[in-house]
Amino acid sequence: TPSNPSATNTAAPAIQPTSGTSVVRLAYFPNFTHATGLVAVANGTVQKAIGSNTKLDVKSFNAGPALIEALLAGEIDIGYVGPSPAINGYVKSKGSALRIIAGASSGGALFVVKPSANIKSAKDLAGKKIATPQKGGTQDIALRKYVSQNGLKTADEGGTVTVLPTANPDILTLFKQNQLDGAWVPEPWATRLLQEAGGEVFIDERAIWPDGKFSTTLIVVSTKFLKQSPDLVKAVVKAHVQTDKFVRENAAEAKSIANKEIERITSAALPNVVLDAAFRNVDFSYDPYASTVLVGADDAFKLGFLGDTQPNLDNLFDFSVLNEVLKEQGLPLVKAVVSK
Amino acid sequence: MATLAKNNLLLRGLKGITTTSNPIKRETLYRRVVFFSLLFVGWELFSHSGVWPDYLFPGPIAIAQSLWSGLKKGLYIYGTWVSMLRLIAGYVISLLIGVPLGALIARNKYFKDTLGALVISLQALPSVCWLPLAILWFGLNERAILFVVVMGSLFSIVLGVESGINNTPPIYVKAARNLGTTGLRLYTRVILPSAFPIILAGLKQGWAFAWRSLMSAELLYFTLSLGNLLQTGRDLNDAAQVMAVMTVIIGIGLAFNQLLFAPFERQIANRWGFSPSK
Amino acid sequence: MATLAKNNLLLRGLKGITTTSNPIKRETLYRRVVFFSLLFVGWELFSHSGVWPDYLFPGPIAIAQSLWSGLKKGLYIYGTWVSMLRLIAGYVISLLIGVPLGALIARNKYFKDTLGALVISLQALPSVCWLPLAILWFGLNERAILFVVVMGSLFSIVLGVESGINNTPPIYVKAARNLGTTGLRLYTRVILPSAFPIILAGLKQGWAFAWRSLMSAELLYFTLSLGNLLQTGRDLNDAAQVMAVMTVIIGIGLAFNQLLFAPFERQIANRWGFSPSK
Amino acid sequence: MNGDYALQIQAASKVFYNGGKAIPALAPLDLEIARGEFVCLLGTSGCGKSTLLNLIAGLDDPSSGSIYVNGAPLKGPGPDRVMMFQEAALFPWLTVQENVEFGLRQQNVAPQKCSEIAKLWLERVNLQGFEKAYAHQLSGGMRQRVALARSLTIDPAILLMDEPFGALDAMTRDRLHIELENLWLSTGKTILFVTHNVREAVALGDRVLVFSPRPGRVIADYKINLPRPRSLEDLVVINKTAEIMQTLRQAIASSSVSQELEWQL
Amino acid sequence: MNGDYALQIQAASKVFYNGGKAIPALAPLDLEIARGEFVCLLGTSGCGKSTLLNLIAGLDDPSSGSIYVNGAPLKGPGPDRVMMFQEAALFPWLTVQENVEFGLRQQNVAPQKCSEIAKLWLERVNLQGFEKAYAHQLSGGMRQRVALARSLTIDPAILLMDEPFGALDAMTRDRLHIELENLWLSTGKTILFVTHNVREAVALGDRVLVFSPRPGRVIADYKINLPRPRSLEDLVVINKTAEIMQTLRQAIASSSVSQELEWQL
Ligand SMILES: Nc1ncnc2c1ncn2[C@@H]1O[C@H](COP(=O)(O)OP(=O)(O)OP(=O)(O)O)[C@@H](O)[C@H]1O
Ligand SMILES: Nc1ncnc2c1ncn2[C@@H]1O[C@H](COP(=O)(O)OP(=O)(O)OP(=O)(O)O)[C@@H](O)[C@H]1O
Ligand SMILES: [Mg+2]
Ligand SMILES: [Mg+2]
Repeated sequence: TPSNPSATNTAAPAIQPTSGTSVVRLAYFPNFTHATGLVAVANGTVQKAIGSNTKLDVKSFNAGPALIEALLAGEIDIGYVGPSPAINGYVKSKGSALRIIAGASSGGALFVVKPSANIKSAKDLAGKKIATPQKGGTQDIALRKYVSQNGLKTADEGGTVTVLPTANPDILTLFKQNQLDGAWVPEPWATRLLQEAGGEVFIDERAIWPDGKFSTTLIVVSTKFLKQSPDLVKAVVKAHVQTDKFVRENAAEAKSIANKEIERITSAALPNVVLDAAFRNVDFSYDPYASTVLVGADDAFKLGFLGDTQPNLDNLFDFSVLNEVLKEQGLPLVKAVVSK
Repeated sequence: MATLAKNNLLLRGLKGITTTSNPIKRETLYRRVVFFSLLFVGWELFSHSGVWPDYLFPGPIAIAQSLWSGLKKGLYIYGTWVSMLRLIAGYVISLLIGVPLGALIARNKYFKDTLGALVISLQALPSVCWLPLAILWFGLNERAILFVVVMGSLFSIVLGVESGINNTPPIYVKAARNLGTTGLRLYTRVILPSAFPIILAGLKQGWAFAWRSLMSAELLYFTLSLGNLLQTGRDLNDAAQVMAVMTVIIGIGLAFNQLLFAPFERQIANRWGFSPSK
Repeated sequence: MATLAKNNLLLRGLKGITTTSNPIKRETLYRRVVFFSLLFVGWELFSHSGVWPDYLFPGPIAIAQSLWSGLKKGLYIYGTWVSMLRLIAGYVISLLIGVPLGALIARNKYFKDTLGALVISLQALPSVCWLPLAILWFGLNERAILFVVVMGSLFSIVLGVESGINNTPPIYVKAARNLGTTGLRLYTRVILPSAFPIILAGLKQGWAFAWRSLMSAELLYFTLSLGNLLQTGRDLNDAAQVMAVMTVIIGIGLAFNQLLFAPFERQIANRWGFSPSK
Repeated sequence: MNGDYALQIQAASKVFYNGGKAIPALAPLDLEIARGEFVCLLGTSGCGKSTLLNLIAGLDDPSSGSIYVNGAPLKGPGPDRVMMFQEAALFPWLTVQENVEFGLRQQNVAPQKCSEIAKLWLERVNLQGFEKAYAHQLSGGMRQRVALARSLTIDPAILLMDEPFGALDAMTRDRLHIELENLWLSTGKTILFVTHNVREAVALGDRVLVFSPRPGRVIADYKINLPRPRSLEDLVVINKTAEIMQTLRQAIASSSVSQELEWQL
Repeated sequence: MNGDYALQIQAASKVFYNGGKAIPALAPLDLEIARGEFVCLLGTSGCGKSTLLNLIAGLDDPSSGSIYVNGAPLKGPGPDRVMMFQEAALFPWLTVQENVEFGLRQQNVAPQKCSEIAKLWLERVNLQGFEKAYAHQLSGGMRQRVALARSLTIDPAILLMDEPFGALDAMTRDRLHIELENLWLSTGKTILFVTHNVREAVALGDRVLVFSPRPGRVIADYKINLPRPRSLEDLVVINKTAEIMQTLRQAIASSSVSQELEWQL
């Protein structure tokens, strides 16, 4: 009965702290797109990988910017975070503060509409009110790009599609009150809109990316930590890759472990119906889908969300550790992508 | 005869005790019970009326259920405990800094012209402005949370103390200096006591804003606390949980008001002779 | 002789004008300039010292650049304009509700025992508690934002008015009733004017908290406004933008203090004879 | 009740509570004051004079007993009974002029008229030139004079004056005695006048009431039938004064006894 | 400066500003007061008596001129010169007992001792039983007596008393006159005593200063060489009183002129 990944893994060698570093400060969200991280910590995989001499200090955050803020302030070494906060942190520190070293999940964003709004094709969006969770956020950019690709304009640009950035919980309320025609939101909100507010799927975002894969959660590491303690970084990545496998192979169990962790941290678990449905819309992978990260950054910049000058993302990714681990495990390597 | 006199003394003694140690008059209590009962019943009925869906506007019973299930799991008790400790620590720090600072600003024109002008503007800054600085200066720990709480309540206290002192009738200061009071004692023995009725209002404001800031500060990172329970409730769009936390905050507010501020207010009314004239 | 007397009169007249219409004394101005210059220079130097990375703790120059680029794009001017309108509208509504409510609570024991007990607790509720209710009650529009602003500042004003009135020396009320003042006039002609010095402190607090709530309320949905500029700055980890918005808030706070509150404070000091004794 | 009396006080008493301790300020008191009478009240410090005036003004409720004004039971304060407080109680947010106008404004008198009447009274109390001053800019005696002007402007039927000339020098006081007497003679107001100056009481009053030490009771009621105008220096005034002083002395002598009493109540 | 004098005042004046208008309260004033002198100040209402006492107490700065205390230039307030204010100025947050103890506590006298001294003085002003009362629970005269006790407990070398007995009845006043005179005789304090009661001034003072109306100047300086103890009823006292009244009357007569003056300054 292989239940515990730490029991199944192949004798992870304990790492002796090299240069005085005896603590790894890891951060994630109590959110199931971060399930790999949640499970890796809950099962003790990470602790085992870094060895008993090294302390694992885990902090949970509510949102990407706060996590990145803590990382920039030197309070976090490794974090699970979405692509756009990661890019922001990289750009703000002029490429000095962090590196993306692996992926964690993909997918998990849906464009949900009200049946009564009669949105059958892109043209039907004209005159409609569509919500996104945050101006300049991943879904916001996706929506704006989708609108302009289909020959429409947003109200901001003088067009007919009203894009209404507002917080996820408020989107649900407004949806229930029929004040919105649609919303492009991440999980589990998409599922809640479907289940609780009678929405229907207009677009699963996976459908508009090549291979249906696009980066949702990444692992970032502070450059300082990467330089000082590459062994510890490697240990964590190793634990991550192991757990990634476990999550994909034992979906049901991973789901329940992740949900217990979410409950432990936030005091509220997701209802099983929501969890099950939402889980189906997310894919877990150690692959960061680097090219989609860059496309997202490019879109953001074109829409005016990343400053006045095209950011230089040359050193955003550092997959050397990941590939080292993958090689050891005999898994396919990920390709480093160079930004255009 | 002697016994009678003694009895009378005893009776008077008891009367003295009841007036001072039973601070809420029965009348007041009665009024409160009636008021809050009516409020709750009306609210419960309304929540079922269907004007607003009850998952968005739950009634007291739904809120109580949410509260009860949280209590059973120990969430609210532990979360309240954690938050209360932070609140009290932050509030006390604010007091320790705010009272002298307010006194300085009120009595020293250099401070008034410089710091004084800043205070009202700094007070206007939302807690979220202090979060990044808190992490930077203190790291991800309790001190950062306390810092944000202090930033939220400090300026209210400073402003209250300043206004209290500015409104001190100068005759008291004159009388005291004339009786030989100087330096620090002028503050501790005269200016602050004389300004106390107004300062108290500032302290009440500070208390309220310590709460507000605490709720933001606890979002720095997840720990079981009222701030996180509130945020979770909001993140899940769980109106009953949001309102359950609100209830806890309101309950603690009422209790502290009753235990901390109301006795002082009664004392002031007694000493100064303030009383709502008929 | 007549000319001389006339000149004297003129001189005195001018003196009168200068004392009233030139509210900031040169000395004060000088002190402020020195204080803030030192503050800025120290800060700028520190931000380059490398103790904290400059992208987390930018100096005044970086902040000014961010502000300037935002100004050029019109972001700050338009955002400030939108936010100011909301702030003023919300504040005025709070005043219109808060002043009578505070007066009622202070003077009527039924209200005091019931509503009065609620106010300090409601004041402790963070704006985020009001956001869901605002959407529910008003939908996504300006009224929802105003509601949150009002909820943020109302209770400060109520508390200030209540405390002002509670601290009114009863002799003034007696004197007025005795001279035939009754009903509403007792409030408008006696109680409120007499409580005004303390009420003003409550109004200042209310002003500060109207700001704080506005910054939360503007996150209800995205419109170009200071609240959103602040949030965007935070979402993008753009410390310079966060601080630029802080600067705007502080600047507006200083200006309003100078234009709105300081003249009243001077007037009160003149009339009541409050003055920092030497 | 008899409408001929401006005031009828029936067994009115007042007990204050200081913590749990009862402090009887006024013993049950019966008193009838005819319309147009000028009554002076004398008594030791703390004997309840101000308390009585407060009750009559309707600013405080008696602990027992009742009070009738012109035959009707007293219902709260009203501009027919104006009190001039022992402390001046000027409104600090109003100028001297505005303070004096205050009562008239409350009665919706035209602003022009208010200002005229106020000016007139400010002249009578010799404060011209201080119209725009605030209370804190006045001396103690000046404040008292403003308070005097403020209560006289509204021309009440009953005037309750609590040591109105206490802070004034002899000359100013003389002048105001004359003003007050003239006012009373020409308008027939009922005046209750508390003073510590026995000669002043004799010189001004139709009737002088002497109070016992706390709790106050009327222990002597003198009719003063001397011709007017009287001067403080008149021999008859001085003699009457001596007689009343005697009563007061005796009252004080027994005061220690009455102070014991309070602890039993 | 000459250390024999308790107080030397050289060309001290005080001008207040009311908006733009200058109000001269004290004309430049020269005055020398010997150690142990009992000086009474008389003058019309608003002539600057309280202002002068404030300057001497160090609570306000003269607009010009200087003041020396025991030969040394005056530097702010100090417990060697205690002022008893015209308004009682009791601290509302303290009980009567605590108010009276206040000055002693400031001088770090042992609490036990403070309490004893306070009790003693409260008895002397006849307020035993009110130790635990607050100011608002006292009558006007009682407040004044508490203020008196409060300033006397700290045993200052110079006592500045601003109408200390203004709100007291004749009997209480008599008793306190005797107390004050005994205190003065036994301790040799220097006392400046403002009053509107000319007979009181004559009965108590070694010296009586008469002030002109505002701006105040000393227009008469009487030495009172009558034997002590004096009574208010002594014929010599009454005669001296009449003489001084005459001066005051004349001063008032010219007051309208001086009031014109102010507008020119
Ligand atoms: N609010 C109060 N609470 C308690 N006791 C009070 C209150 N007001 C007055 N007293 C007491 O009532 C008594 C009478 O006071 P009142 O002011 O009537 O005296 P009075 O005759 O006017 O004296 P004075 O001549 O000194 O003004 C005093 O002993 C005083 O202590
Ligand atoms: N703070 C002030 N601002 C302006 N004018 C003032 C101030 N204080 C006192 N005055 C003026 O100074 C003059 C003298 O006042 P002061 O109080 O010394 O008089 P006084 O002799 O004590 O009179 P009284 O016998 O009435 O107490 C008055 O005309 C008064 O108006
Ligand atoms: Mg009295
Ligand atoms: Mg005076």
